[in-house]
Amino acid sequence: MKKLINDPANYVDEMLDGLCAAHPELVHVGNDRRAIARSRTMPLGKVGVVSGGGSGHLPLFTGYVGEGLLDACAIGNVFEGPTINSCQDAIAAANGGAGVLCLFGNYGGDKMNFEMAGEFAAMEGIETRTVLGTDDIASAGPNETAKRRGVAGLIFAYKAAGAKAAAGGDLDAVAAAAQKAVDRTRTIGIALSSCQIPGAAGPNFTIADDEIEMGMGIHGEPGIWRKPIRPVDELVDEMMGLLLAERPQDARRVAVLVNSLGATPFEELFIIYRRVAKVLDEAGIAIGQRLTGPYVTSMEMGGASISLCYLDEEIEPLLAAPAQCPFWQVG
Amino acid sequence: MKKLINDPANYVDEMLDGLCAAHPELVHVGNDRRAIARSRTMPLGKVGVVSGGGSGHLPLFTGYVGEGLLDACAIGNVFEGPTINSCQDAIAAANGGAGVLCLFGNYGGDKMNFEMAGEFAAMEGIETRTVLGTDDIASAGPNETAKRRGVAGLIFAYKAAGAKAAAGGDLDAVAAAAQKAVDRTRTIGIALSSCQIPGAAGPNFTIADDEIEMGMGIHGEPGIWRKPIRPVDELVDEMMGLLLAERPQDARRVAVLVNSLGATPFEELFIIYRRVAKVLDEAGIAIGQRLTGPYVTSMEMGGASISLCYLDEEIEPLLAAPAQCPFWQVG
Amino acid sequence: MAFTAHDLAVALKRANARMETLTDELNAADAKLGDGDTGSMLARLIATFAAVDIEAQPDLGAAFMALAKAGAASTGSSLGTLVITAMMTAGKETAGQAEIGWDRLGPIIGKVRDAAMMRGKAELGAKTIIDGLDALARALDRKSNPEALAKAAVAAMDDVLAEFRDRPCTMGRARMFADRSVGLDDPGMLALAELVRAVTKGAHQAGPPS
Amino acid sequence: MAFTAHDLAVALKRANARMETLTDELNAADAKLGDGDTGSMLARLIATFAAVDIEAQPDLGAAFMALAKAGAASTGSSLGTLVITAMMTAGKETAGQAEIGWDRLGPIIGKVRDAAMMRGKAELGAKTIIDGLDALARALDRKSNPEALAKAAVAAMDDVLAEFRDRPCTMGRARMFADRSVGLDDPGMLALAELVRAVTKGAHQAGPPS
Ligand SMILES: Nc1ncnc2c1ncn2[C@@H]1O[C@H](COP(=O)(O)OP(=O)(O)O)[C@@H](O)[C@H]1O
Ligand SMILES: Nc1ncnc2c1ncn2[C@@H]1O[C@H](COP(=O)(O)OP(=O)(O)O)[C@@H](O)[C@H]1O
Ligand SMILES: [Mg+2]
Ligand SMILES: [Mg+2]
Ligand SMILES: [Mg+2]
Ligand SMILES: [Mg+2]
Repeated sequence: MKKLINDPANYVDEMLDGLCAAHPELVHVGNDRRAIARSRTMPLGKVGVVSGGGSGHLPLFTGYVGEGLLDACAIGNVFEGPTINSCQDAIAAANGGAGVLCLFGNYGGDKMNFEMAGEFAAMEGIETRTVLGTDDIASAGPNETAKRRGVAGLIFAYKAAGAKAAAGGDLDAVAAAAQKAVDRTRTIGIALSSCQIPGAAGPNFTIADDEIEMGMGIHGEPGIWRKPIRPVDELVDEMMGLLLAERPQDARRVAVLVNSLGATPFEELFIIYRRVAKVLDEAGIAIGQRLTGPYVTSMEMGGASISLCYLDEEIEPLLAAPAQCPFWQVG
Repeated sequence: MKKLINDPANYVDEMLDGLCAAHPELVHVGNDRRAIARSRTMPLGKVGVVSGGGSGHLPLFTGYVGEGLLDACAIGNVFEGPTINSCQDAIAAANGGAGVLCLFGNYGGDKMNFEMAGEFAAMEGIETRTVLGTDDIASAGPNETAKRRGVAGLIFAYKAAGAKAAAGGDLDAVAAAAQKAVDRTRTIGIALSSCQIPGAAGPNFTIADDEIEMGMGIHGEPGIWRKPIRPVDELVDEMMGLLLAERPQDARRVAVLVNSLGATPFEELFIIYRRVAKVLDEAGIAIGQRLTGPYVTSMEMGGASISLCYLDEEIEPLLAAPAQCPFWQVG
Repeated sequence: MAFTAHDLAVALKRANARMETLTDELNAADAKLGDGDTGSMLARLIATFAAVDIEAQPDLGAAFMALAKAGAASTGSSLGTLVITAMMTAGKETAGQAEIGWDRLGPIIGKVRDAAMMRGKAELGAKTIIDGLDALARALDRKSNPEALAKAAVAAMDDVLAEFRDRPCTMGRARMFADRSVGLDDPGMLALAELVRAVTKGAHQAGPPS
Repeated sequence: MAFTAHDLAVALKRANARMETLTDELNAADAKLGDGDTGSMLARLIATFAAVDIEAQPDLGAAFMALAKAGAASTGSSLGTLVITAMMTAGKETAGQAEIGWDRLGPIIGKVRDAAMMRGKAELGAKTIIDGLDALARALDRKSNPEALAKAAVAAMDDVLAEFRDRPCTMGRARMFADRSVGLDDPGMLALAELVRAVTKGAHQAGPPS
């Protein structure tokens, strides 16, 4: 797979340098240059919201650092969790004296490193809470949601937590908002083509020219089935069926994210969005917020995911509150 | 090439339906449903700014309809100019009684159809002007810039014209601002992999697994050379050399657009941006505005382009003026 | 014997059938220096024409205008727009007439050439479909026998392709690659030649359309 | 005769050399149900270890801690973090000691296993590297002859891979595909086994490291 890069060993550092150069509102923090924060200093008394994860998913994770979203973010090598140092750096940058929420995807390395960093933070008197993104319904059944992977829907939790923190919520309230957003968000993805980790000998997976995989993870982890490609309306209907099967009882309104995994163009996302809106309409569910674009990617992977965040009176205003980061502006 | 689509014959219509559904601030105008305008009615006395072109380039062209940008847009089949009817519909929607600027890329079909539509508009008492995007330096030499293709840099002209019109400029002033932005903008692109027109038997072009093409057009038109891929810093240096060789004498500041042609991920764009910023710094040119992302694409084509808009006291504030469309927010 | 809307419909049907194989050939020719869509676009446009019910149209001019209108709603590509311009021109030339003498074909194609030059801001010799139209108009001029017309048309197409093949193209997308266009057929001219062959070949086989 | 920082350095060099071919094997094993990076990550981590100058380190505990520190700055992957945890644990166990008797290897690996279980919130039997560490700790227990240790370690690795191959995995990324993991080696356990083989094979060839 061809890439416009230099030495793969410098991929992440050069990417972060470019991100900060292109968006001067973001700065490096810490000594290992693998944590990003807002260039304005952390407001005293505000709860910090941090995230972290492996590289290769831009705009996730670092791209969501901004007003009303994340205060800081730790970033690892491609598809590897951030190091303990980076997690510590991010937590320190987001410390305004009111505690820090660590909000990230349900992956082993990320969990271990944030946990260790949280232990160090505690020694320094910084209180932390952890909320894990677990929105990928393809990765485990509805009765073991705690096992699920975190994928594109994580950004709804960012938004909810960021808005709650901006509104002056305390650490418990911010964590509760994030957890509620996670609990009310479901995602399923479909993959068409693979990506390759810079420097790797080959692509992360192979898939036939006429095949797609339903439910594949954002690192190429296996999904539910692999079959010949079909008209996208049929695929959307199947995906929406799975998402709606798990809707909460009170589901009346949703926020929708139709997300490109990387190579899938806007044109196809809008064709998908059109069908998603139709299915929701038929199900009697109104759309409160609409996002269509590359929000959580796997480098050049081809495919798309659909996320639904079931809104209630608490979550909807949090998602609608003003926010501003390089890749997402609200209000 | 796999695509998440239905019947290729419905590709453009379904895409536009989805675009308008996902962005309710955009609406269809006209009878053939191939023109898009802002849902709020055209302000009386404001110069209209319209564009148009083939489908397959989102966010271009329709995605730039919005506050401080385009008032309306005509859209054709994939890689085909808009029909004369669509051009007429767009011009009619953008008519606030103060004339309409038609601002689009230098392509044969687009020119003929906008010209005919302009003739019809004149019969209805709507005055029009035409400004053509001609920023692709790979497509003709510096002494025949009028022959050049219009590519990603067109969006700087949108922004300048949109801001001038929003500020109350008359038709001549709006056209002059657009023309100046075009005259001061240069783009060069590099292609890694092809795209395929929905329903076509095969990809638009083929390129070897280790090859890239410098200067390729956004429809796969041939470029300057095809060679084995090299470290991206070397490629950026060569591209920047070509762009800077044509800088105006008064060039002190630029707006930069590092654009994905579709499949090239943000990570690589930032690695490119980093090097672009370094080259500009060494050339003593300051950066006044930074854009990095998929702004003008060719569906799933792999590759990137670099655009420089050489700023002056008139253009810089126009580019910095507030604007708001589905894919670009300023201020 | 004269040319009617029925003859036009038959010609369109033949052209439409020919597109089945011609589409990919033209796309490939356009992909060399252009955007690779000449064939797909033309296939769609001719299918649109073929679907217009002109058979029973008593006014030939109205038949051409109906084609122009349907075409204008279906594409805005350069070649497509020139073809639509051609239909409009032919429509004006034949307005109010139920049929025209075969000898009018040459002069009408000459008018089409002129209109296309105006619309495309193109000159003769730029190696485009316009040079093909010019050759066709000249070959048909002053001929009125359908078989002779067919023969002359095919010969003119062979000749004009050969004449231009090794010349550079200076209009359309390929204009930027004038040097590289040497040795290649222009996709628009090739399209015209192949469709003239298809339409007239049918004519030979089935005898001149009645 | 005892185990020193020099022996550790030699083992790391052998492991580092083995990664040249092992990287792709482990990536492929991880790609089946995971994200396909076990090999690349481990190659980078072990290269980082091998680049740390511990040869001359008089304190074995400090040597391990230096490795942990370098590793902690280089990866945050699950397996990487467990390996770093292992280095920290070994560092604590050997703090202030210039050398340890070979008989301490078994108990120290037992401590490493326990620490990794805590860190990874994993249980025995989940088919992860932890089951490999458990087998290794038990095999080395109460042995002090380097050759006997090497032999026992390799046999334990063969056995534990075979024992778990047809069992389901319930930790790590593959946990969602417990059924599908039956018949496949766990990438982390496979990595441990292959590296044990590589390190001890060197030991056989060159005689026990002095
Ligand atoms: N300005 C022009 N004048 C005359 N003929 C033209 C002009 N532009 C294009 N053509 C003809 O159209 C053909 C290209 O058609 P097509 O591929 O459909 O257009 P596009 O460039 O819009 O994709 C060329 O081969 C040429 O014969
Ligand atoms: N929580 C855990 N407890 C124990 N071992 C684990 C755990 N998570 C992962 N592993 C081990 O790590 C291996 C995967 O390593 P690696 O591919 O580097 O991690 P990642 O999943 O972060 O890409 C697994 O095969 C397993 O042996
Ligand atoms: Mg990983
Ligand atoms: Mg075209
Ligand atoms: Mg073409
Ligand atoms: Mg892995």
